[in-house]
Formats: sequence, structure tokens, C-alpha cells
Amino acid sequence: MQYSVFRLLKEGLTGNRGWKPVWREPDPRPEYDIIIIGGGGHGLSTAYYLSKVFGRRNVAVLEKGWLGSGNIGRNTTIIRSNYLLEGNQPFYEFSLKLWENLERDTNYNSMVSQRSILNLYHTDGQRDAYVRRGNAMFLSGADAELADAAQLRKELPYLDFDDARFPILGGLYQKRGGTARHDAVAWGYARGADSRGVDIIQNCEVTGIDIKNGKCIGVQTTRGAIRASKVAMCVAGSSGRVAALAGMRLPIESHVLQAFVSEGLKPVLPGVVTFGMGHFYISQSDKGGLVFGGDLDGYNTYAQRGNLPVVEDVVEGGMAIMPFIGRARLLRSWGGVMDMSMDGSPFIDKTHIDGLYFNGGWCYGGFKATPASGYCYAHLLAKDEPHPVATQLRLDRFQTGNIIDEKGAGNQPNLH
Amino acid sequence: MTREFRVNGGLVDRSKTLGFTFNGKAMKGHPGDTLASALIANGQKLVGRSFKYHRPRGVFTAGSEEPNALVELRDGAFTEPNTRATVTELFEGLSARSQNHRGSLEFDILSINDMLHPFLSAGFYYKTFMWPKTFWEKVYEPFIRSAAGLGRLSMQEDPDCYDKGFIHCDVLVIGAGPAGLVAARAAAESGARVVVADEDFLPGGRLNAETMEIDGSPGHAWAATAAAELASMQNVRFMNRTTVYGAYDHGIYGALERSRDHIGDSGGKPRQILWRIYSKRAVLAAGAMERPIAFGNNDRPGIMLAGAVRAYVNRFGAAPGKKVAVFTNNDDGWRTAADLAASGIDVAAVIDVKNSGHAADIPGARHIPNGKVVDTSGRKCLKSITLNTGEKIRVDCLAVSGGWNPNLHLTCHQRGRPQWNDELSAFVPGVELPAGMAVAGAARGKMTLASALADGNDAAVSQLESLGFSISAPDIPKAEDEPVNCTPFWHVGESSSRSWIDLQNDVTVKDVKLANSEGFRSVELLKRYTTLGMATDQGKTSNMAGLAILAEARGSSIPEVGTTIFRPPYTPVALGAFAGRSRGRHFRPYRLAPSHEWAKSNGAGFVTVGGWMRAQWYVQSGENGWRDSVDRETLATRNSVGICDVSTLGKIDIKGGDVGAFLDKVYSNTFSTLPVGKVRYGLMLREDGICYDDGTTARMGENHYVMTTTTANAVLVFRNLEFARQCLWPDMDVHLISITDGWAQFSVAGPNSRNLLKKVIDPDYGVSNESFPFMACGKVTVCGGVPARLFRISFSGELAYEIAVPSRYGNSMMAALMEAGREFDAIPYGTEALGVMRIEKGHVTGNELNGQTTALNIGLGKMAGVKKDYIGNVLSRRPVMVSEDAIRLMGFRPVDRSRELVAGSHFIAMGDPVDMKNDQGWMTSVAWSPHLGHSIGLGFIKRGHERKGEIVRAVSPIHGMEMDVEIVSAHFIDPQGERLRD
Amino acid sequence: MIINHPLLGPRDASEFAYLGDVGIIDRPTDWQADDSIKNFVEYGYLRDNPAGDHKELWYHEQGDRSWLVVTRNTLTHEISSVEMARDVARSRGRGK
Amino acid sequence: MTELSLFSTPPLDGYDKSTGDIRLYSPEALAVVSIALPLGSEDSALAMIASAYGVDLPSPGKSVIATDGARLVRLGLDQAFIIFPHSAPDAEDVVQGKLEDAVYVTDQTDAWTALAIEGSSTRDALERICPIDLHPESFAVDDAARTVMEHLGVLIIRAGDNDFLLLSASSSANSFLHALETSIANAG
Repeated sequence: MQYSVFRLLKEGLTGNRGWKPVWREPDPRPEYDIIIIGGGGHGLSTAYYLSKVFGRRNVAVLEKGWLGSGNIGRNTTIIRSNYLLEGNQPFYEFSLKLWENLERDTNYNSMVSQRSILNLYHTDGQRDAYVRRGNAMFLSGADAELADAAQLRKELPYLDFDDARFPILGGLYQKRGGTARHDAVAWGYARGADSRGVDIIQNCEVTGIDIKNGKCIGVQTTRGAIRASKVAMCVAGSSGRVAALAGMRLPIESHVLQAFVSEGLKPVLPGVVTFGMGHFYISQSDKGGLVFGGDLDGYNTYAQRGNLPVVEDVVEGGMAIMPFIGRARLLRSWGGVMDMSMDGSPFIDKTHIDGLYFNGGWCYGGFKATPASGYCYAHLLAKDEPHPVATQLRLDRFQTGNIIDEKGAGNQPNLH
Repeated sequence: MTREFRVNGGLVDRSKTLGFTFNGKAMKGHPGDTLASALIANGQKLVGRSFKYHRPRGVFTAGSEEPNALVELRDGAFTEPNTRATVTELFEGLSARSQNHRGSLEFDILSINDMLHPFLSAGFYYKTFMWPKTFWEKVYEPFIRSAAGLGRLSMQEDPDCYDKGFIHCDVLVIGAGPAGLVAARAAAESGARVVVADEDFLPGGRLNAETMEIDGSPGHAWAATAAAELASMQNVRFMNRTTVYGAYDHGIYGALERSRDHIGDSGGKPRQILWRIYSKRAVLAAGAMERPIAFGNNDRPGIMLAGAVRAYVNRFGAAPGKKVAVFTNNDDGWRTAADLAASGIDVAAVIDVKNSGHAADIPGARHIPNGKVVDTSGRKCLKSITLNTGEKIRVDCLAVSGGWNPNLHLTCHQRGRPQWNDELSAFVPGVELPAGMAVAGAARGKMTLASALADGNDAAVSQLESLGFSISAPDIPKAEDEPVNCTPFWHVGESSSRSWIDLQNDVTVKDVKLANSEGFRSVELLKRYTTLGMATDQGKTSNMAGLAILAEARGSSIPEVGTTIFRPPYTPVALGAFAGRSRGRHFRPYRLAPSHEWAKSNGAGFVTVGGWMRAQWYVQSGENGWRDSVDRETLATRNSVGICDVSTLGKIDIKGGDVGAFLDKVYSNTFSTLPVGKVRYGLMLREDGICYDDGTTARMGENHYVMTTTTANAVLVFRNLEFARQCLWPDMDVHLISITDGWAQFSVAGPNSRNLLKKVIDPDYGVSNESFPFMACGKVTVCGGVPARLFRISFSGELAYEIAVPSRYGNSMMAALMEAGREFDAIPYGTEALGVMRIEKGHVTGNELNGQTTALNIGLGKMAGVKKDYIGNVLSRRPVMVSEDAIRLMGFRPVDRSRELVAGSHFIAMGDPVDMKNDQGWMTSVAWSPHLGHSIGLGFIKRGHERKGEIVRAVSPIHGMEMDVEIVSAHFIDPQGERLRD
Repeated sequence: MIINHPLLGPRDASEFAYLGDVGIIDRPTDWQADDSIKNFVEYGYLRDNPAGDHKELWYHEQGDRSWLVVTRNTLTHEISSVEMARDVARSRGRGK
Repeated sequence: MTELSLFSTPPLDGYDKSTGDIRLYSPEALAVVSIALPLGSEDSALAMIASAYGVDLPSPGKSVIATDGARLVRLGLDQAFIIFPHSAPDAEDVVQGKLEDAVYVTDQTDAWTALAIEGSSTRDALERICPIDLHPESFAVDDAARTVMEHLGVLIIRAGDNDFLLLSASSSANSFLHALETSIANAG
């Protein structure tokens, strides 16, 4: 069913009785060409591009809960391509280009809003690092803009310029960055994949990965065994647990990242703003809530919840740059389990087991990567070749020394 | 003031009146009123507009679950949007405004949305606004955003202050209703340290809203006495106006005390205090919340929860209406009718979905069994209700009761799942509770007063026994077991017009059914698609009906559907409270260098380096701009002598029998062979082979080394050294202690540095080149006996020393050095000149040691030993890291010497296109060298060591700039280092 | 969270810094082995990440500067034991 | 040569302020010296301390007053502070002289700034910033704890019924003073 304003008017006039289910609820078939484990954003976009771009439709997505119940349903909705390193930046710029045409492509309004993202800097050293980064963005065909304090005073007069512990010296803009309606991204991809024949199977947890003489032949699930010639892991925060089913250890730790939303407010923030001297980023949703986050709690966990010290630290960072939010109220806080990799960068790769593929290690870059991650994973699954923008996202890079460490934090996942 | 909406009785103090305004209209109330009760008492039915359709709305509840009565409280910078009138304690001069309307509250232009509702069904926006591409940001979204949102922020800095604190106790009792008070009393009498927290300003919970009796006296009187007794006890901390908003790990609870919100002017004291309560055990006695029934146009002002109507009459002596009907599925609704009648309010009818007889006798009221309200009329105030029989009844208030839900939110904060209870047709706390928590009273489904009292006592007793306290015989107060029969009933199917579930987000029964038919069948998907329960009330009054209707539509049971999970905070908490004092200049502490005062009074400007404030440069009269000052400081130092406070570098005192061997493990080069009285530059790697930190380490004695770290990494290096000593080599005799703050250390640099120091260092210590050569160190005394440490090290490339005195002498030492240097025209220099000189000399700092570069990259590959085991050795030899193409640290100068280099520009070989494939490296640091008379830079470039003399392009597209630069040695001055040694 | 320090009793976790899996103690001793890179890569990059009990290193930075080995459930955050890391290191064969 | 002399100007020198019943002041000339017990020779070190100070070094988290009035604070298994009134910048030598080579000695006097707080409502002020449970039965007289207050590391010692000694880093002494003054004002 094609969505459009005309369809909306027609349904409106006929009591909204004609709307069809957005996706089927099929039972699993005994066999597929490709099984994708994980019905989150990346799994669904992988299925979407497999079916749409690479013509692979005998595909199942297995989701242990409801579709989109992973981090796609609990993030701060930021999209951007302001990375530094060759291993990352072209990939994220490819992703941003996919974002820019997502609604037309999926015929679903996921509210991609290029309202800009601004990274504030507070020291000359940070400025130099941002110049280097901004130039790297240009080199990969992305946009970047340097703003000094005077310009920011004009554009964001309500930031704390005069009484700050860490005065704002300027910032790095990416005007094409912004936000998207996270749940709708999952729904749009699911709808698109489903309409092309992909079976999206909810409440179907993978309990085993069947491996016969070094080759992966299928999975065991709470809804029975399913065979497939290719099995693709795509489970973000659960990567450690699922990979263990195949006896794999991963260069990944699971950490909780808390996120926060305030009560609804009339518009106060045009775009995304991040603080350079504390870990804090914020934007405002279309419903009016201030959506913000900061650091990881910092300890390994699979519990989707965090603790108070980080809540306080994040809000302190917020008040430090925008003291006008003091009388806004925190409405809700939640936690997502992040697949923090050892160098802060992701993996899209084959595993040492024939027919078993891995996509994970997204840290908290996962949401913005959703389109490119799915596209490149689909490319790998369809052609057994990495997509040109994902050639460095390999599992063996720690052995070769080709680490992709944007922050320079080293092999310490909770610092990335 | 008008009396027409006041009735007798209640707990407000009628001897005093308080003036306040609503939308500018002057009104009066009494101490003990909430803003909501005062508005009701003033006959103000219409108080706000809904989120989506801008429907007129009135007060719906009498508590923190209120979805409708949200106002902008106070004025100017004090404006507080989305404030619940139902929990806002009235104070003299309070001013409130309704929100979310364009035009006046009475005539809201955006109520046009209500006419368009057929086209605005659940999730409509996902199906349109997609063409043309640019219209989303430019047209659709701006409109949606301006229409959305509720209240306004002032956009000014919050003028109030906030504080935080820590409270420790044995037992935390959450809620001071009947169950909580009994539990607290039992705990207090056992001698335990007890904290009682209640969100209301009047303890007692529902007792204040009821006419029930305890031990023969009115419930509210019993509560007042019990609360007063508790508050008077040494071991009890009784906290009114305090909401426990979150249950965190290991018995830590977050609580917000609204310590000054009930006062017009906070008087400079914290407006609110964020408490972290560390409890060994907790009793959750948060009571229950009433839930509505959905029927046609059930959102009109005047339609309220039955318990709330009762509360306004019994507690506040305010009459929500003159002619009231009750619509209920349970016996509790009848009590509302009874209490209203007793207060002389005309009760027109009790419409009971049950077919049972009277639960109470209500004089003058009709009993309509099997009754249902299908529709209502009255746009800005309820005028009449229509029954399933078609009969219309004229009333100005309808009290609705759909039963009660236990207040179990905090039991879910650690992802515990509630359990369905058929008998109550409600969710009750599940088996997995936060560690140390017990639930008591209505919060656990003990819905009658007598059972709640007993349950409160039992919960306390079991908690106290688990802590080993002895309990005196329980005396449980006597009360009745009032009837609470309840027939599950969620919405009136016969209603043709819209029936509202989520009043704030405007979600209707139809929306839920549509979402289900479109495949959003999981309760989480339903919530996200329809926004049910996502408003400021987090669905406290709406989630239950939403679930029930989804279950009905799915043809499954409510427990099969399950429930969405409650997350902190229980009720919204001001962000200012979470930040507390950490705002503005006090966001983080300041660390001041020992000579800070001297620098301040001698023209220094300061720059933040980590937590430190460091002198950046010293302005002298006649200088225009920082470059003048920095050039002067640099030249004066190179030509004679300059002095810089370098105390901020990390200093670690290391003692023990195995320190030499230990340092060999943590440094890439060797220190065990360093002679006593000598200093050596050291480079530390991370285990992943990346450069981590550098500095000089001095051997002051056989078993005594003093290590310096960079200012930025001091804390992390110390942490890693402790790890190495405790976890990697636990049998090494090594002891660490930071002495960073203990010593004021000054760099004295330049050809005249020795001459200057001779005048400061006491004569019995020789500082000649022979007696104190390059890289020597030792203890000396200065200015007549003050102990000091002298190091002959140089960051500037000049003959230079660093001299350290106990930091108490730091400020005076700076003055003494300047005094001694007067004859040499000594100058103080700041971090900028320091930076210029280190770039001229090719020394690396944070811009080069950025966590991404190896010893090979920074040109110290040879220094880093390969013949010993040290942290980072093995992994630094991984193939890619030692490849031919590896970047190398080099110097750069513009081919056109008049141009200024830009840090952060990337290097591209001549003729190559400017793209990532051809990216060869980047410029890390640049400076204007007054010594050389042109701009110089350091940077990393592939195979740089083989490319000296080559011209490459330094491009900075972000500046729209590029220039040709020559690759040169990183040592711009004195490459042989002769100046250091003579 | 609260960590029950073996010497100092219960202390708020915000006094501590977190490192990770206790395996970080087991640094390969043979740095000259032919497969030393492989061994150090496994040591440096592959850590236990269980959904359940996890032995992990915490540093009492705002306290006595001791490193602790905490056994904590990563699903419930329940802490079942706390040991001095120095003792654990010795028990795992580390010395000079 | 010119006669140059140095003046001692430690942070908060001479600070003394009473608010309500709380007195906050900077005690005069307190020396702080750290001692570390050599690995393997802990027993002889402890014996030496006992004989030199007439008291046993207490267990971690406790302090004790020696016969000469010095306060011995056990911070960890192998580390303790000795705090005693002494103005000359040679406190390290004083302690070394008493303990000789039985322990490793490092002067900490200038690394810390001490503040003393007294008065019946000190706990009301301290609970705003101190995560440690200071209830008289939980934190006994002479108990000591290193913790963090307002982002600053602090060593807190209970010196009497309602008296506490607070040591924080000397470079941030002004920020810590601000934290305490604010706590006293807010609690009052």
C-alpha cells in the first residue's frame, strides 16, 4: 500500500477503515537462503537492501522480542558523518547520503531532519583537532564548517559564554547532520523488506547456531530449527551472547549508555549541540522533548538501566553550557546496551566459520550507521565481498595493527 | 471571594487567605490549598489545552498523575513550564498561566486540529510529508514543532540555586499514607535509623481525602498525630514534599525535596535538594491510583476521577460541581457519592456498570444499575451526560471510577515485571523487586484501610528482622475493611464519538484499534506508534485502559499483552536539581598554580589546561594583541632568560627497592641504569603500542625516583602505575605518592639562566657546567636555607633548569627569581611562548601524543628499546604499525615564508587530487617563530624521514585554504643541542 | 552501586574507576615468543563479556588507591565478592 | 649577591569563620608526612613505628594519636599519613629521623590544605557533599576516610564528637573552601 497525502485524505473521509497491516506476521519456514539474527535497525535495513538492491528475497529476520526493540528503539536519534579516520568517515558519509533520501526510498516518513550538529570546542588544542577532523570530512566529500565564538553568540545566544568554567571558543558544524525518528526508521525498513517477501519473525529467539564441519548450516530457535546457507549476526548489545553460541569470543564489551528526555517544550534548540569539556549532547524532538545523553556508566552490563552518578554528570554538563534548561524537567531516563568495541569502531565481516557473518561493535555510533550498515552488510552477504566503504571494518584488524581509534583512547572500550 | 464553590470542612486554613493569579485574573485561596483546589474553589473549570487537538481540558485528578492541569508557574526567568496544578502548593502572590494554546485559553486557534481529526489518526505523519524532499525541514517540521511541545522555557539562566546531599539509613519508608506511617512507626520504635519520604506537603496520603476513621478518630487526625510523633524521634528523619523518584542499585534511592517551592521567594536558599538515600532496606508504601473509564467525549472539563472529586471536597473543601453524577465499576465510586451528599452537594445519579444493589444509600441520588455513560456535552464545561438508554442528565461534574491501580512504579526501576491480579483486575508488584525493597499496603494490592495498616506493619517487621532489630509487639491501629468490589470495565463500546484514553497526548480507543490492525500489536509498538503513555504523566492514568483495549482488539488477555516498563523518574525532576551546584564557574573545581597570585598581579591572562589555570602570556604596556607578548617572551628567553611556572606537570614520588626494574617495565626506555643525581627523558606506551605519556624522571637516591608526567595525563599515569605495581608485578617493592601539589616548580630558561640561579641558590651548592652538567639533578637550598630541588633539563632548547621549592613558597619564589633576574632583564613567560619554543625545538606534546601515534611515528623508534619486556613493546611491532608507509613526525615551513601555516591541515602530494585516498598526514602544531621570522609547524606525514626537502600541499578546505610547504627537520633551532650543554 | 571494600567497608562506586575483565592481570610473560603478537592481541583485545557473574577490576582512586577484583552479575548488578587485586594477581602466578 | 628571602603563603592561611554554631578554620602549621611500609619488611616497619610513636599503627580507615600528639592515619595496607604541628619545611626529615630506614617517607605537607570544621550541626553541612555516613555510630571518633566531595579528593578524619579535619589538594583549596562555605550556608 503506497502512503501519500491523498491516501491519508481518502482514509480520513472513509473512517480510516482501509489501512492494511504494515507487515505480515509469518511463521518461520524450515529453510532460507539468508537468516539475519536481530530485528533491530541494522538487521531490518540489511534485509531491506538485500531484497531491494541485491534482489535476495528468500530471507528471514529473527527477532527475539518485538521488531525494533533493540537500540533503534532507545537512542538519541542523532545522524551525522563527522568522523576523522579513513576507516570510518567514508562509511558514515555514505550512510548520511542514504539518510538524505530515506523517506522517498522507503515511502515512509522517518522524519530525517538535517537541522545541523555542532561540536563545541573550549581549547586551542580541541580547535586544532576539529580543524583536522573537518578537513577529513571534506576529503571524504562531506560538509563541515568552523564557527568562532562571535558567530555562535549570534546563533545560540542562550549558551553560557560569559560565566562558564570552560569558556566556549567555537565549534565544528556539520549542517547536514541532524536527527531522525528512530522507531519510524525500523518500521520503514521492516515495511519495505516485508513487502518484498522477507519474513520478519518476531518473538523468535535464536538459542543455537548449527555448525557442521566448520560450516554454519542454520540456527535453533524458540520456534524450531531453521536452515540457511548464510547466517548473519546483527544483534548489537547482545553480540557477546549470540557469538558465544558459535563459540566465538569478540573484541567487544557490553556497556550501558543512558539516555534522557525532558517534558515537552515549545522549540528552544534548532539542532544538535555537543559539549567539549564534559560528555553531553542534546537535541529537541518534534514532540518538544529535550533528548540528551552523555557518558557510559562505564562497567560491563546487560541490564538496560544505569545509575545516578552518570545521570548527574550528564545534566551537569548540560547546565554548564545551557543554564536556561534548569527549570525544564527530566521526564524519563533509560539505558541501552552498547556493543563497545576495543577501538571504538565497528565490524562488518565474515567470521572464521564458513557461512557465518558478523555485524557489530557499533559502540554508540549505531543509529547513524543504520542505513550504511545494512547496505554494506547486504553487499557482503550477497557478494561475499566487502563494500568499498567498509573494507577496514574487519575482525582481524587488531592482529594487523590497523586499528581505527577515533578518540585515541586505546584498547579500553568504556573510554570510546 | 466567591464562596459558591467552597463547602464546609476540609484541611485548609480558612482563617488566612492567599492571593494568586491565573492568566492574569486575581483569585483567592487558603493555606493548605493546591493551585488546582484553589482554581476549583474559584469556579475555574477550563485550565488547559490538550497536546494534539487542543481540546479544552479541566482538572482531572488530585495528585501527581495529573494529565490536564499543567500550567506555566511564576514569571520571567522563574517561569516553570508544565507544572502540575494538582501538586502545586498555593502561596501568596503565585502567578500561573495556562499553556499550549495560540490565542487565549478560551479561543485557541489551533483547536482547528480538532476539526481535522479524521486526517490526523494515529501515526498519520509517518504516511505523508515526504515530498518534496526539502519541504520537511523547511515547511512541515517547523509547523509541527511550533504546534507541538507544551510550556515555554524563559531561555534565561535559572536564577534559583539547587543543592544535593547524601542520607544514610537502615529503613527508608516511601509514602506517609496509612501503610507507610504504620511501617515507619514500627521501624522507629525498633531503634533503626528511619527516613520517611512523602511527596505531599501534608502527610497522611489518602487519609486526608477520606472520611474513614482509625482508632475511632478521623483518619487525617490519626495521620497528623502519627507523623508528628515520628518527626519528634531522634532516629527518624521525616521528609514532606519529598518525592522518591528512582530506585537504583544496592539500595540507593534518588529523592527530590522541594524545600522552597511552596514559598514565593526562595530567599537565596536552594529551591530544591536532590538527595541520594543509601538505605539498607526500603518499604514502598506509595498507595494506589484511580483509573478512568473511556467513553464518548470523556475529556470535558468537569469530568474527573471519583477519588479526586472526593479529595477536593473532603480535604480542600472545594466543590468540583454543583450537580454531580458518579460513573463507576466499583464500590469505591459510591463513597464519592456518599461523601458529596454528606457535604451538601447535589448528587444526581450513581451510574454503576454492575447490576448489584446499593453499596451505599445516597439521599436524593438515583441508582442506575447496568448503567453506562455513552456521551457528554458542553465544550468548555460539562453540561450533560447521555446514558446508554439515551437519557440525558444535566450535571456540571461527572465523577468517574474505573477501579484502582497499585502504585508499583519503583518496583520496575530495575526491570522487575508487574504481575496481573485477576481479583483486583490490576497489575501488582512482581516477584523480582529491587534488592532490599518490600512493598506494603495499596501499592501491593491491599486495597482496604484495615488490610493496608496491617500490611504496613508486617512489611516493616520482616525488613527489621532481616536487619537484626528486635520488634516490640505490634499494635496495629483499628479501622474498617470497606467494600471494594470491582468489575473490570475499561470503555463503553456503544460510544460513537471519540473516547479518550491518554488525555494529554489525545490518544483514543479508535487509535489503539487502528494501531493493532496495522500490526503494532506489541504493547511497546502500540505506545511508540500512538504515543500512548508518553506524555508528562507517563500514562499513569491511561496505560491500563490502553492495554485492556489492545488485549480486547488482539483477542488476548491483559497478562498476555503485558505492560510497558516504568522508568525513572517517578515524576519529572527539574534538571537544575540534577546539576546542583555544578554550574557556571563552579561546574568543576579550579586548580591554581603556586604563583597564580603573582601572575595575576603581573598582567597574566589565564588558560584552562585540564583542571588547571595557567598563565598564557603576560601583557606589557604598549603591546597590541597576544602575538606581541608571546614574541617578546620567546625572544627574551632565547636571548637572556625567562621564567615559567611548570608546577602543573604531574609529579610522582616513587620509592622502593625495585623502582628501577619497575620503571623499565612501564617506560619504553631504560631507567634502572640511570645514575643517582641524573635525569632522563622517558616515553610511556600503552599496552597497544601507542604513545601514552612522556616526561623526565630523576633519580634522587638509590631507591628514590621522581617522575614527571604531562599535566593532562597525571591522574591516568598514576592509575596505570598502581595497576602495574599491584596487578602485574605485585612482588616488586614500589611505592607511589603524588607530589604534584607539593612542589612549586619553575623553568628558568635561556643563556643567563645559570647566572640568575647562582643568585638564588645558596652558595654551598655548585651549579657550574662541570659540577652540575646537562641532565643533572639534586637537592639544594635557596634564599638562605629553603629546601629545593634542581633539575638541569630543557624544554625550550636553551640552557635551562627547573627549580622546585615547597609550594607554600611558590608565589614568593616567583618574585625572588624575577628580582634576581632583574639585571638580566628576565621575563616571565606563559604557555604560549612555551609552546612556540617547544615547536621550534621539535618537542612533542598533546597534539602529537594524541593517542593515535607510535614511538616510530614521533621519531623515537630507536629510543624505545626492543631488547626488554615493557608495556607496549610487543604490540607496537604489529605489521601495519611498522610498515614502510608509517607516518613520521617532521617539521614544515611555508614555501612562501610570508604565509602562516594552519594546524589541522592535511598533506597531499603535489598533483594529487584532494581526497581521502591521497591523504598523507596532517599538521599537528604551528607557531610563528620570532627567532626564524616565519611560521613553522610540526606534523605527521607518510615516510617523512625520507622526504626532507620535498614540497607538498598543506590543504585546509574548511578554511578554503591551501599552500605549498617544505618538509624539514622537526628541530628548527640548535639541532645538535649545543646550547643545552654549555 | 556500592562496593564493599575488603578493608574499608561499603563505599559508593563513584569513588572507583572501572577497568574491566580480571583477565587483564594475565599479561603474557613471554614477550619474545614467535607468536607473542598473537598472544598479546588476545590478551589486549579479547576479554570475557558474560551475561551473568563477571570478575572485574575496579580501582579505588578516591580512596586507598587499591585495585580490587569484584565479582558482579552483569544482569542484576549484584556483587557477590570483593578481593584485593594484589592477592588475586599473586594467586594467578604474578610476582616480580 | 642581593638578599633574597622567601615567604610562606600556603592557601587559606589564617582562614577562620563562624556561621551559626559552625566554625570553619584553617589550622596552623600542620605537617603531613606519608610513610610507606616496605614490601616484605612490614612487621619491622610496624615495630619501629610502635616504638617511635608509642602507639601501634591502626588498621586502614582508622587513626590514632601518638604519645607526642602526632596523628597516625592508616590510609591503606602499605600507606599511612603522620599529621603533626610543625612549621619548618623539613617535616620529612623529622619523621625520617624517628623511623630511619624502616619506612619510605615522603613529605606531603604542601600537597594538602587542611580545614577544620566544628559545631553541633557540622553533619548537616557535610551531608550536602560527603558520601560517607558520618553518623556518630557509623563514623567513630578517629575514623578516617578518603573520599570525593564536589569532584575533589578529600581525606576526612573525625577529630571529636562534632569535629572533623578535612584535607584536600592544595591547588584546589579555594574551590573546596567554596564547597564547604556553600554547604554551611545551605544547611543553616
